[in-house]
Amino acid sequence: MRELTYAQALREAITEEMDRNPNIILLGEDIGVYGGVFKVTEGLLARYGPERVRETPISEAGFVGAAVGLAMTGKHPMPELMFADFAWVAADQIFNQAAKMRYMSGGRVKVPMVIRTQQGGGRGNAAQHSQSLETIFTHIPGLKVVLPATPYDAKGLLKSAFREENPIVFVEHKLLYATRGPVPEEEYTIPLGQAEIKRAGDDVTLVSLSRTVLHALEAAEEMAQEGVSVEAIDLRCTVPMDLETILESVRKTNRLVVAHESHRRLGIGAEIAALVQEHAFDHLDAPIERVGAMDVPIPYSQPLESQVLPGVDHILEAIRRVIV
Amino acid sequence: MRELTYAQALREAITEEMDRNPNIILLGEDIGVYGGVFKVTEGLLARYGPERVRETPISEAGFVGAAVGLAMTGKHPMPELMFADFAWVAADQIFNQAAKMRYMSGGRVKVPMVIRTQQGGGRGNAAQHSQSLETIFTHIPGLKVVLPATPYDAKGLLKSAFREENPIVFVEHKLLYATRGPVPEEEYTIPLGQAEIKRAGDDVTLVSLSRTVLHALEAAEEMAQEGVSVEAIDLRCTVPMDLETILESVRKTNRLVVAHESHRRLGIGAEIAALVQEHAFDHLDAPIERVGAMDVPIPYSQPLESQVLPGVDHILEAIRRVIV
Amino acid sequence: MNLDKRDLLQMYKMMLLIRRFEEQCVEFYKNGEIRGSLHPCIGQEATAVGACYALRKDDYLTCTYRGHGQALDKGLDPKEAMAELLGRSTGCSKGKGGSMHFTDPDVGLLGENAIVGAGAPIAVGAALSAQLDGIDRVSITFFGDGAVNQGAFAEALNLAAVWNAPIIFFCENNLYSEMTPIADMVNIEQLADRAAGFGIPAVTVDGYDPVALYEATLAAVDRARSGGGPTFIEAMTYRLVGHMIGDTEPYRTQEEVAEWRARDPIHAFPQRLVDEFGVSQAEIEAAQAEVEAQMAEVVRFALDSPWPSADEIAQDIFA
Amino acid sequence: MNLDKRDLLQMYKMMLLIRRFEEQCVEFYKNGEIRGSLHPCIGQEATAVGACYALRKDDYLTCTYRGHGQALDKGLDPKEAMAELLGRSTGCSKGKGGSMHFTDPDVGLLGENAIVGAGAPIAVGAALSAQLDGIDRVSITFFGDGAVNQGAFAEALNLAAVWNAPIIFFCENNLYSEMTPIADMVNIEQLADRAAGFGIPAVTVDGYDPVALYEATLAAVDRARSGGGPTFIEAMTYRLVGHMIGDTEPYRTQEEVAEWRARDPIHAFPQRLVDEFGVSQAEIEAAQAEVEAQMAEVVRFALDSPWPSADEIAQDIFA
Ligand SMILES: Cc1ncc(C[n+]2csc(CCOP(=O)(O)OP(=O)(O)O)c2C)c(N)n1
Ligand SMILES: Cc1ncc(C[n+]2csc(CCOP(=O)(O)OP(=O)(O)O)c2C)c(N)n1
Ligand SMILES: [Mg+2]
Ligand SMILES: [Mg+2]
Repeated sequence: MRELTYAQALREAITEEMDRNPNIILLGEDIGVYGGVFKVTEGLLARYGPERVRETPISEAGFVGAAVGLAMTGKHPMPELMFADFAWVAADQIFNQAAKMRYMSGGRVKVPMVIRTQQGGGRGNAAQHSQSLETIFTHIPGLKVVLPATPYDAKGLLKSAFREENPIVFVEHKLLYATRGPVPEEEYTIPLGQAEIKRAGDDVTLVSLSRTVLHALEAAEEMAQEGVSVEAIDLRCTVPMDLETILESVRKTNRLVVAHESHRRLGIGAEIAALVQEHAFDHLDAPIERVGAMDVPIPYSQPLESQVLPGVDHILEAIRRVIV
Repeated sequence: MRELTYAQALREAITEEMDRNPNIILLGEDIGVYGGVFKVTEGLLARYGPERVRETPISEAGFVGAAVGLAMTGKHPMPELMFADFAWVAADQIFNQAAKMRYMSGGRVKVPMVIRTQQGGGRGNAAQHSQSLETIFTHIPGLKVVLPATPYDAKGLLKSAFREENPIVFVEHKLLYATRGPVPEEEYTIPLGQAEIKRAGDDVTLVSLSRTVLHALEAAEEMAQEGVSVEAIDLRCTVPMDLETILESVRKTNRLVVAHESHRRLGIGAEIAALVQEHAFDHLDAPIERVGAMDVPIPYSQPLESQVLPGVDHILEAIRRVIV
Repeated sequence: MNLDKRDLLQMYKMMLLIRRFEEQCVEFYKNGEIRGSLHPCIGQEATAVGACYALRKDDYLTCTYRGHGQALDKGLDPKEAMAELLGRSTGCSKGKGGSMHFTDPDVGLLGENAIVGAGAPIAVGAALSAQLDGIDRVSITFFGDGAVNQGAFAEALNLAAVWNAPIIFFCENNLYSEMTPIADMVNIEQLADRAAGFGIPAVTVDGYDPVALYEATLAAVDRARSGGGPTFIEAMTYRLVGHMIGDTEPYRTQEEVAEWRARDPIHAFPQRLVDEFGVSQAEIEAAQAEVEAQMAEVVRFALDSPWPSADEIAQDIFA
Repeated sequence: MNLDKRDLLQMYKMMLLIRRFEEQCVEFYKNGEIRGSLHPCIGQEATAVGACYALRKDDYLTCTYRGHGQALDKGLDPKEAMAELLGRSTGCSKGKGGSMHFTDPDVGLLGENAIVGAGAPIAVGAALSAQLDGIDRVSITFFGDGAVNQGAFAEALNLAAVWNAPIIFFCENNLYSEMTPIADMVNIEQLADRAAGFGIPAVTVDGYDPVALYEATLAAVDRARSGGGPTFIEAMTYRLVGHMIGDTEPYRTQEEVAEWRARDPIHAFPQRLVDEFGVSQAEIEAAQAEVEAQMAEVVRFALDSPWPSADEIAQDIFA
């Protein structure tokens, strides 16, 4: 099969959906002439013109708010937050407006929009450009939250996000853009809310998402050398969350590790651990282990950052703890 | 002992600390002449003058940011967010600035400030004025987070908050201001990060915080009638969190219910459940139960709101589930 | 002036309906039928009516927790509005929104908003939507004096200017943001002065003169419809009641309130219609009677309406 | 003009140090010693030096990810700055902050900031702090053209105006916000025009003239020190390199860059010192040699510095 980068796969999804739905409008900083600082929207200005690929001032609250207004009046905007960290300056429009508008109106309005952003560390971008914020997006009701790990998933999930008439937060990872993977030429979509077993196994269930899936697969491979069979599940969405796939796996393996790059404290691992012990209490042979970033702001210096963020080693340690 | 309302207790704490520390400066909307919409700062303008009790424009990002600047230059500001929901418009200054500044500077600066706010539902204030946001404050490292349930705790914890040289989010509850309770005349403080067993018991551990503690105590009382002895722990702070007190109780009762008004999904109950199953796995005789607000924006209409928010009945149901 | 007698009477009737609606709300609030906080627009009816009379039904509108008047004038059914306030399932938002979140896309009402300043960027988006559709539809956003100091509001001004969006920023300057005089919270004479720095023309109008308000709004609407971009209108007005029910009003004097009350358009305007526009006293009284009858029906409808059922809780979150 | 020959030479030396420091950073970035994103201020040294020369060491400063120049000029030790960039424990922030978060309270540097606009309210708070202390200390905040459209920035302007805070809002208008021309992102001629609507006096200055920058800043500083409140200064400047390393610069022409490069103050200013102020070529060369020697030491210090140890991770979060 053809291989694309994660960035190319995203661009293909956007292009196909923009062709399909003239109401889709992109808004964001430097997304036009420059094609976005991660080049995801490269070429789209030329293809769709400045009305549909709209450069904005550095006004995230303003243009996310404008996207809410566009969405309520028949458009399907895709505002881009260049870094997820900037969600904080647009937070009122994301959490008080986009997420709640439909509910507050008793279903009178729809708010179809895709907030695209990217998050994560590993590049030395330091505390204000390295956060992983899916806990925030997930805790506040009203948003669907998608975090693809592979080019294939990125394309299929983004296309589905555009077919929704809901506010979606679509969270990429800055270190995934250059990764490559198979993406078929034919059209496909991936439903939101379906986890995927990226590697089947019997001894331990390992749930992860976004870039951490790559670490998880590496860890699974390494454990296989040691004779431990890890089932690696990619969560893909935190809202809606596919608890069933996790439970089914845990009922088989009786052991669970959850790994994510967001902070450990109240990371998505906390919710998964709480749910799994609730629904599969009698199936657990060991405490559920969580692997997440340490609970400090992300430091700049390489030796510090690499310890703060969860890597393959941290996951291996957790797996070893659950299988003793 | 003398009885005070929660609002009075807070006011006394502020007054005593302002008398003690001339660097304390209050900033907020309508906190002066009017004394705050919940009247917590009543009389303080007359007592301390407009330089220390500073009315602000409706610019939460601006004045929380100014508070960060004040804090970094030797003052000890107390910016007030009239409703916790407005944290979203000040979110960058809270989460990217106040929380991270000390760490990013390698400890070169201190950011001593107390962000006072109030949260919660139950009054029909609807989705944008009823949120409970401690998950957000707790997940992002760098803030200490305090949520007192009683007048006594409110005073003692607020005084401790002012003795810290760190950014603290001090979260009150709108339906607690009028509640009364004993508050001694003598000075006292309560250390941050110590949970309190508000009612001792043997059969079930029930952890809650803020206004939900009142529901928890009611539920404990009701269960006592049925012969079930509930140990009700008031968490009081989510950062630092007193896990030890919870674990000790669970090792005794072997059953745990966590109840809070924030949404159930990724509410503080998720973190507590994850930690307790990790640290007391073999002591648990039943799945940990979580009680939280339903995962929808808080609706206005009374019959809806009262079902969405956790009440005594919801807690009773959870207790009954863990003791079967 | 392109308002004839019929228009003026219609405007008066609307003002009166809003006043009576709000008075009814106060009553319902005091006896506990309405929950939360209530922010009546009593004293500010002229801005709602003067401005909205210059709009078409298909124009877009965002406003605030003090927006009952604008919502009604834009076409929200007062029965559905009152039912919403009573938390009933027949409410415009099925009881989920309440006083601060009236929404009715059928009349272009994209929501009141309980976050100061937040409605402005949303209205800019709606204006952009109309612009993209190539329709001469406009968008208007109402906000108080205090909102001009909220960051998102400034961002909205700039976006509208840069996009040449067909929008009217309508500031109801009632001198106070909650309990704080706006004069102490800005360093400019008029709030309209804020707009020039964003490249937006601005005007200050007497907020107690429905005709002047109509004319100023119409000029802005005409400009927006014809591609001339945004306008900022500042209407000097006054709320004759507290910020919310329960406000003890220590921040203003009885005299100040009395001065404005003496000019209360709810009395001054019908008098002017009689004095200057040849409206008869009988016509005024007929209008009043009509409003009373309508209000009786509104109250009955709301009180008779069913409560939402528990299974509605999980509905309306996702489409 | 109250700058003598010694001052001017000092300013030149500082400009050169900044240029060389930034060039060294580019080198270190390209060979992977510096991580993250790097936003050199190459071409904008005159604003840093012209403005900061008007400040006292005890004045407060916030700036941005492009703030190396201002930080150094304010007094941050270049050795500690470079060690920070290399992530070493001897860095001004022990390696925790990196390029975008230089902080040194000992010289009043309250932080660069990686969030556009966020430094402005913080600087207002510092100014208020000085005002409350009754000291004639001032605060200055540097920001780019793009920052004027960020809500928090507008809020900061208004707060400063209302509080009459001793602060200088210093806008480095380098024509682009990342890759977007600011001219397309506002509807006003000069960004200085934004200030009047907040009640703040403003001036636009040639950002390639260190002397004019110094004089404009000094006037603003004098006003602030004497209780005259805030000033907005817009300096028209240009970055002679990309927004960050890796910027392919499709948004501007070679000609435009060449035009500004021809005026590069790093060459024009020493020439002017010789032509107009009686500085000798030998003095210029001595300054250059001094900077080279200093830079060699800076680089050696940084490269020789130890890495932070893992147990430092948990430190510095709470006091
Ligand atoms: C972001 C935000 N901050 C604070 C509040 C609390 N609040 C509600 S109304 C109000 C005053 C608004 O004043 P103004 O804009 O003049 O409108 P008015 O009430 O006078 O119509 C405030 C501070 C809020 N709702 N949102
Ligand atoms: C709130 C926020 N939005 C977006 C960014 C991404 N970003 C970093 S620099 C920049 C451009 C800033 O332009 P300007 O203010 O002119 O400063 P310059 O880089 O030209 O010095 C942008 C958009 C950011 N850091 N913060
Ligand atoms: Mg007002
Ligand atoms: Mg710039």
